Amino acid sequence: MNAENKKQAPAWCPGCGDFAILAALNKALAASGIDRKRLVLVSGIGQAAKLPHYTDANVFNGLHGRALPAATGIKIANHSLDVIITSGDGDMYGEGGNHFLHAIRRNIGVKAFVHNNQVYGLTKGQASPTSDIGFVTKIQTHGVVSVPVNPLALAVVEDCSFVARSCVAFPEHLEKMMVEAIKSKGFALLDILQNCVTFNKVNTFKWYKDRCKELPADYNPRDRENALRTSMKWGDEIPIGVIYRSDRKSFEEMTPALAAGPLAERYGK
Amino acid sequence: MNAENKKQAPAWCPGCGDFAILAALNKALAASGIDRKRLVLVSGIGQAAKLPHYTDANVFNGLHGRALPAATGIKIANHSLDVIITSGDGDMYGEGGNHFLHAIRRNIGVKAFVHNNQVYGLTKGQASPTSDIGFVTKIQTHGVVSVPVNPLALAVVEDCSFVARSCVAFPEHLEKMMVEAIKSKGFALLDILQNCVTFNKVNTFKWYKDRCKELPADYNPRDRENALRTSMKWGDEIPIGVIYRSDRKSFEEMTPALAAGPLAERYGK
Amino acid sequence: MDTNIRITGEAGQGVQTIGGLLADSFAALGLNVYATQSYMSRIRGGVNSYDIRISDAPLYSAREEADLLVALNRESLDSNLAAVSSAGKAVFDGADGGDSVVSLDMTGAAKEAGGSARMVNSVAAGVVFAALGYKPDRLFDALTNQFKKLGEEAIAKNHACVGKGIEIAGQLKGAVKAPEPGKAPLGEVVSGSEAIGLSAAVAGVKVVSSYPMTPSTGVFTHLAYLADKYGIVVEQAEDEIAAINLVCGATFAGVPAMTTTSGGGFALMAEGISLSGMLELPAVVFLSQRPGPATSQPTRTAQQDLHFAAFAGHGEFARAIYAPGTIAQAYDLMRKAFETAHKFQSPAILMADQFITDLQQNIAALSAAPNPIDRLIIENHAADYVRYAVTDSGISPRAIPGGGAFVVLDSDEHTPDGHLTEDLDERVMQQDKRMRKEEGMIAEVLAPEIYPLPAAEVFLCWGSSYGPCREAVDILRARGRDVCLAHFPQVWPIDPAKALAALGGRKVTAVEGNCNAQFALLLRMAGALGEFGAITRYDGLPFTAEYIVRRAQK
Amino acid sequence: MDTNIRITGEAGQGVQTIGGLLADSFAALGLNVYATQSYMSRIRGGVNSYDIRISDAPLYSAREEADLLVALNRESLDSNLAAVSSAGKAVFDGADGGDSVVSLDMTGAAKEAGGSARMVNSVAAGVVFAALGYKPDRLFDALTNQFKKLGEEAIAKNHACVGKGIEIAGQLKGAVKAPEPGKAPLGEVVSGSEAIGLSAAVAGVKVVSSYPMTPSTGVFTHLAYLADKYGIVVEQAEDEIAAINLVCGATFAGVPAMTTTSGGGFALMAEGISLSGMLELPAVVFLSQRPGPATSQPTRTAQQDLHFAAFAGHGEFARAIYAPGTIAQAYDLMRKAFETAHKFQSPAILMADQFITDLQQNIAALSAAPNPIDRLIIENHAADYVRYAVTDSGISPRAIPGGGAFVVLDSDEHTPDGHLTEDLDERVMQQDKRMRKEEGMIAEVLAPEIYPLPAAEVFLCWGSSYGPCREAVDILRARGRDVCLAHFPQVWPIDPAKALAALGGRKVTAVEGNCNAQFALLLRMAGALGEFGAITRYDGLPFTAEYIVRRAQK
Ligand SMILES: Cc1ncc(C[n+]2csc(CCOP(=O)(O)OP(=O)(O)O)c2C)c(N)n1
Ligand SMILES: Cc1ncc(C[n+]2csc(CCOP(=O)(O)OP(=O)(O)O)c2C)c(N)n1
Ligand code: SF4
Ligand code: SF4
Ligand SMILES: [Mg+2]
Ligand SMILES: [Mg+2]
Repeated sequence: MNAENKKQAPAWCPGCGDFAILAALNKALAASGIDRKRLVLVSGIGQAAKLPHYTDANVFNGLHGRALPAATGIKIANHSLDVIITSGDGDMYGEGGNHFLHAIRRNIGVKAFVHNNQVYGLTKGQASPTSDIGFVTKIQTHGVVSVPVNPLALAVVEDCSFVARSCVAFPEHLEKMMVEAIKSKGFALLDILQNCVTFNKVNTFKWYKDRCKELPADYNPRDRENALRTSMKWGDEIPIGVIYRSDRKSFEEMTPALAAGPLAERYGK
Repeated sequence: MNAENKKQAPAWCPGCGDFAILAALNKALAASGIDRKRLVLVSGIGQAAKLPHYTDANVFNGLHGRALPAATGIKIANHSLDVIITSGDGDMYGEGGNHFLHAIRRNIGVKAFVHNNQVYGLTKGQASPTSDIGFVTKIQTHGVVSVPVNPLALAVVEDCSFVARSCVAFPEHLEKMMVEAIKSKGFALLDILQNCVTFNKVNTFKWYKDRCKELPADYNPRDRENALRTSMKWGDEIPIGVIYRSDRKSFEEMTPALAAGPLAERYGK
Repeated sequence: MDTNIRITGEAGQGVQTIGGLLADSFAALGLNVYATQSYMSRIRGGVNSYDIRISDAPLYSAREEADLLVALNRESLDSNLAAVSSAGKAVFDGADGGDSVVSLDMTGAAKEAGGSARMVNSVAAGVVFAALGYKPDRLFDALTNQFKKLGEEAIAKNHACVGKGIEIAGQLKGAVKAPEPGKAPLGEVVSGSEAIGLSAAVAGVKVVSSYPMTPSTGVFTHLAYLADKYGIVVEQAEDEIAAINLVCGATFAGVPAMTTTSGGGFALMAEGISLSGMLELPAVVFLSQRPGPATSQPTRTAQQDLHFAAFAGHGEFARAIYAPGTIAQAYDLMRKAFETAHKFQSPAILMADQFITDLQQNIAALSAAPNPIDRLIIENHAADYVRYAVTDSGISPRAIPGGGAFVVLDSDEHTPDGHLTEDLDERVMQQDKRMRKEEGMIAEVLAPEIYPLPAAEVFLCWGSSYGPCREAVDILRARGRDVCLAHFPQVWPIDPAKALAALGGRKVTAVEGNCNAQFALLLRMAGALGEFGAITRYDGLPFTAEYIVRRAQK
Repeated sequence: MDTNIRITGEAGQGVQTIGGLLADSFAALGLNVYATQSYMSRIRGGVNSYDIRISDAPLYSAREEADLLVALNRESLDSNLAAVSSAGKAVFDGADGGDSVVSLDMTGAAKEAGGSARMVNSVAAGVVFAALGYKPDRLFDALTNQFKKLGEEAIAKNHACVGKGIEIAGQLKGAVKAPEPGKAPLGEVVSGSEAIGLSAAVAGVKVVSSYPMTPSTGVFTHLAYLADKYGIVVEQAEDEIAAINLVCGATFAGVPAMTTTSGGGFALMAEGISLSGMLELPAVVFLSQRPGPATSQPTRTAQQDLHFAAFAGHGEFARAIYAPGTIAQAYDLMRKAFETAHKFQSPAILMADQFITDLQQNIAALSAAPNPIDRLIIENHAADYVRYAVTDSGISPRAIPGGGAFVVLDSDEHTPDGHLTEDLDERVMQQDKRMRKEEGMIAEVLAPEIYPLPAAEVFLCWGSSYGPCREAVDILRARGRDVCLAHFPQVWPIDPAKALAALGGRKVTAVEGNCNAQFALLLRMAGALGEFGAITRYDGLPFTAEYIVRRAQK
């Protein structure tokens, strides 16, 4: 079976960073040796959330903001499946903010790839929780005044198993981060800076490309204090890479009812 | 008019830390010279959330988890009112977690006093988001496995205007923190460690009393990195005091429509 | 012959402990036990009460009057004294209960017997047994059972307290007429919550995710208690939205899953219910009602959420709602909800309320042997499998991920393969397909129960009003009124034919725990009812036979 | 005489720009303009279209056929060609549109005229004007107006493009029959969203809090646009739950406040709606419908959420729901929703849909002068003021915080002073008080409009179906059928008397944009309707007169 879905042509704008994420995902899945039949892509609603339709996988494209609890339920019911979320910044940090806060605590082995374009794409350009201060939209007519959410720092504070950032302007790095996230145990957050050519004229491809800098080779992601400091950086230089790793046990490991094997496969036996 | 509400006798258990919070609040309001008629106490649902009924104030006792948006609406409609939230840890960090995340970003001048007893009191003892790992309940029969929420660290990450912790075992400190919170500009978070004599037999009055230590006099709450480090401390020693201050502008200051005065008072004029 | 014993006191005084102890002991005596609770939304203080009604004949309702009142504090005594029956007795734990009250220092007696103040519970139970003239053997057994974990000494002390209670009962001994033991089938006392939780476990629920909310927490807690035995993952969610979406995810991946909640939490789930309709997932919701709107009376009972449950969620899709009238029926219908959800790949709701979840009765033992429902999942599906094949029944063969082909679900309108579509004809085909499932559900709707036989007048009821209505019908028929009841254990969807068969041409009085007679209105909407009268209750208390009779005779 | 012009292309090609430009120019010509949009849930690609129907007589519906089709790409041409009327013309931007299509290189023409590829919009508008045989003056004006911010050069280039369009139109000139200008009252083109937003601003809304959701975002955006002028705080909420609770808080503190949403977001607000019922706060919700369940068709239209809106939220409480049939009525009813919410201190919903919010017409100017509603707040209340005084009407004098006495609100059941109570009699008093407000609302329910006059057969409709139904009635009556319409601008609560007066004894056919004929069912629930037929539509498109006529003649 082919790794690309033949039926659906992406409904994204030409030039949208989502294409790069799709391409990187296909490569990362291949590199990770993932059996597509045992892969579930989970998403909410938004431009990013359409991704699962454009590749081959089992798909749960649910409600806006609710990818995390759905993915959690899937992973609990069958923890032998690979469960990856591909959804937007509004989806995961706005409508889905409470699940974000609590999924990390739970540390279930779901990998969340967040297409962070700092804007609400599908609903035509309102501010998202990650929009920079001053970002002007038809709703935020005088510009955003709220401090942006910093998902990475929040995740480090919550001792998230795997916390990384990448960017569509660095496709190989992006693929590598995906592979690392998939390899990691427990909950993984990969925040992906993604250009929206239509509604975000500030944080463009070039804007990201100019600012993103890979973490140095000797960076130690297990140093939490440093990770916290690193995750707080934003502006002229934006670090990309694996910012933090923790060796907490995963939900699956800590849940006695799962010890004998996947619930869905043992059912009735 | 008297500062204590005559009609309602608190429905709390004898020995509950909520009594100390009520007493401290009455003192802090007096010390702050607050006009009770211009004070609104906002709460969700829970044991803590009953507090507004036991003193004199305007009261908005709304839905479980929704104190923050209600308080936000009140403050927007009339920013000349003092708006204080008194609610529980489940209310503010569990059901209300998304509002918590975003209220801090918005920095509206609401003061949130969270009765953090690390348990769901009113519903008879399930784990709350702040319950320690290993805490056994009738639902978490093998003990809590999720990493507890650290509201203070999250607030520092989000550059919250005022972040403090106190504890019912230190009533004068508690009162002082309330006064400071009320005096501060923008959003204030005061997390109050509170014993629940009925459902939390681990984090008792003594447990808190033994561990809480006031921050040193030379502690600088404007040092964000240090504040972050301080807010991450939990265990044998738990710091209490004003952990972080930021000088961000408040929502009221940044919103043009509020410049001419409170909306509710200018209505139709 | 029946006797109603009421234990009352403030929260935290042990009202529940005494009540539970007595209920178990009476059941062991071979009495029919019917135990109900009334409590406030607080952990200490206030006035709570626990009624244990016992009889030599089956019981279906609580009684308003108490034949024996045991009050543990002054406020409870005062607020319950008027409810003591004419031949009844009131006992007060203390010195000066006042005229017509038997004042016994039960707390003092507990200490005298070498126990602690808390053991007043055992003293009180002894007093009750003495007053009813029952031998205390079964009470001793129950205590032995209850304290076996704490060891011999605790057992001995509690037994001594019972003895002391019997001793101080004095002139009260045998003063309250009591039914003859040994007439009821022996069986354990079980609550509505326990029956429902057990049924779900037996039916094979594997994932339970809820946010605590009275009065649904009992089922959630019981499932947590059963989790290890049945291999269930019970996960407290951060909120109700997470709970329902987690359940949707778990059913997609292939296991029966459910959530438990009450009105306010259910409101937060409305979008998720709509999702399970669209994705065609068998999400099961246990909805335990309390009065509304908003927080209202958290520990009280009501039947106010029927319209909301029938229409919750945007868009149009099929759902089934069951509403049990007895504990045994609750056990059966919990399973039925799982079966219907899986057969029609649609949300199913078991709708109960505070009254029936807290209700305790001794009934024929409920099977605890695992008996997982058929998930109706197709295995070994071919590579050209599509999730939403258009069929006559509207039911598409359901596969789960991990098999021979991709399983694709989308909350957007989709083509049969589950992928997003903007095609308007596909939309109509899928929407029609989904709606056809409702026709299938209607064909299988549970018929109403008519009791005892068709009559000129019908009390129309659903859910927990069954028992009180049934006793009211018995009373009114004994007085010569030609009345029966029609109880609907399933309230959605509606089969107008079945409803008309039960109600057509008769004088209908809806007996409902709400303001608007919601079920009667649903029947009228379905074209199955014209004019009707109503006996409603919405003060937070459950119906009683007396209440219905009083209102029916107005 | 009317002509329907359809501009079609993929998202991002400027279909909306051309459509808007033409609509404005036609309006300036004194034509009646009725413009509707059809678009997909994507930002680029797909097939979108913009219909501008023009006439010398008032218009009430879109038309299915196009008399002039302008297709900007191949896919759009292909999917719209069959819809060209027999005497109609199709224009394609490109070389080879095929037989029966006029192929014009409009993009090339734009460049030739010195403009950019984007200025194809102005070329296309020129072609349309030429085909219709209208003088281009008003089109020039509209362009001048549109580009005045960009300066003289932009204006000049666009004017040149229009000229080029007229030039290349060639044999197309005057080939499409068009209505005579100057017959319609001059007025600006306004959309449903703009009318609703303006009305709220004029009525004095001071706090607007929403989470974006198609098709409600237009109103939200227009309010943000008006915010500075009217002194409104427009705050994007983190989710819909925050939005409705923020609105509750703001109304408590004393200002009219509202939220805007669609089905899925409304589902998340259900608990908050119940809260506003309990706290007796005038929360106003603008609910713009799209098809369901779940995400379904985000950019399409439906009337599927009526049952849900009527019963959303747990418990029983009063609410009002208005559903406008025209843009002018939308303006009026938005205000009415605020007035009713404040008079009855209850939630009120303005229920529209994608069709009517995106609909654009030139109508008599809507007043933009601030005209704040009376909040009906008592001032200078005494120290013994209580918020929930029990009154005959159920309406208690409402004060806001900051005055002479405390204003206390509790979502638990409360005593008149707003404090939590466990007293069951107080509960009944307050619940009865709240329910009495529904009686008051019923007395004020807006009566249905009968058009043109009572007939043997009635098309029963509500909300946006009004216009298409009205044209269908005109067509059928012209063919001799004795039919009228009954349009209900208010759909909840229901006054059975008013409904019976309109429908009693007639043959009723419900015309509704849903599967179940939801409003007809509500009427039957209320005892105001027996048997009925139904013409339903739920493919995502709005009704048209043709659709209704076709179905009515089956
Ligand atoms: C409950 C609910 N509220 C709102 C919406 C409307 N909505 C759809 S996508 C979206 C935001 C999309 O932003 P983001 O998640 O950042 O994704 P992007 O389109 O930018 O990739 C919103 C608000 C919805 N579908 N459901
Ligand atoms: C939507 C909703 N879900 C659940 C509940 C039930 N509930 C009431 S209070 C509470 C938790 C209380 O815990 P916390 O906020 O920590 O307050 P505490 O009682 O410990 O002071 C819950 C789950 C509710 N009232 N509403
Ligand atoms: S709107 Fe933005 S995010 Fe959406 S497809 Fe276009 S470029 Fe991508
Ligand atoms: S249960 Fe706990 S939190 Fe609630 S009143 Fe009692 S001691 Fe306080
Ligand atoms: Mg985005
Ligand atoms: Mg708590």
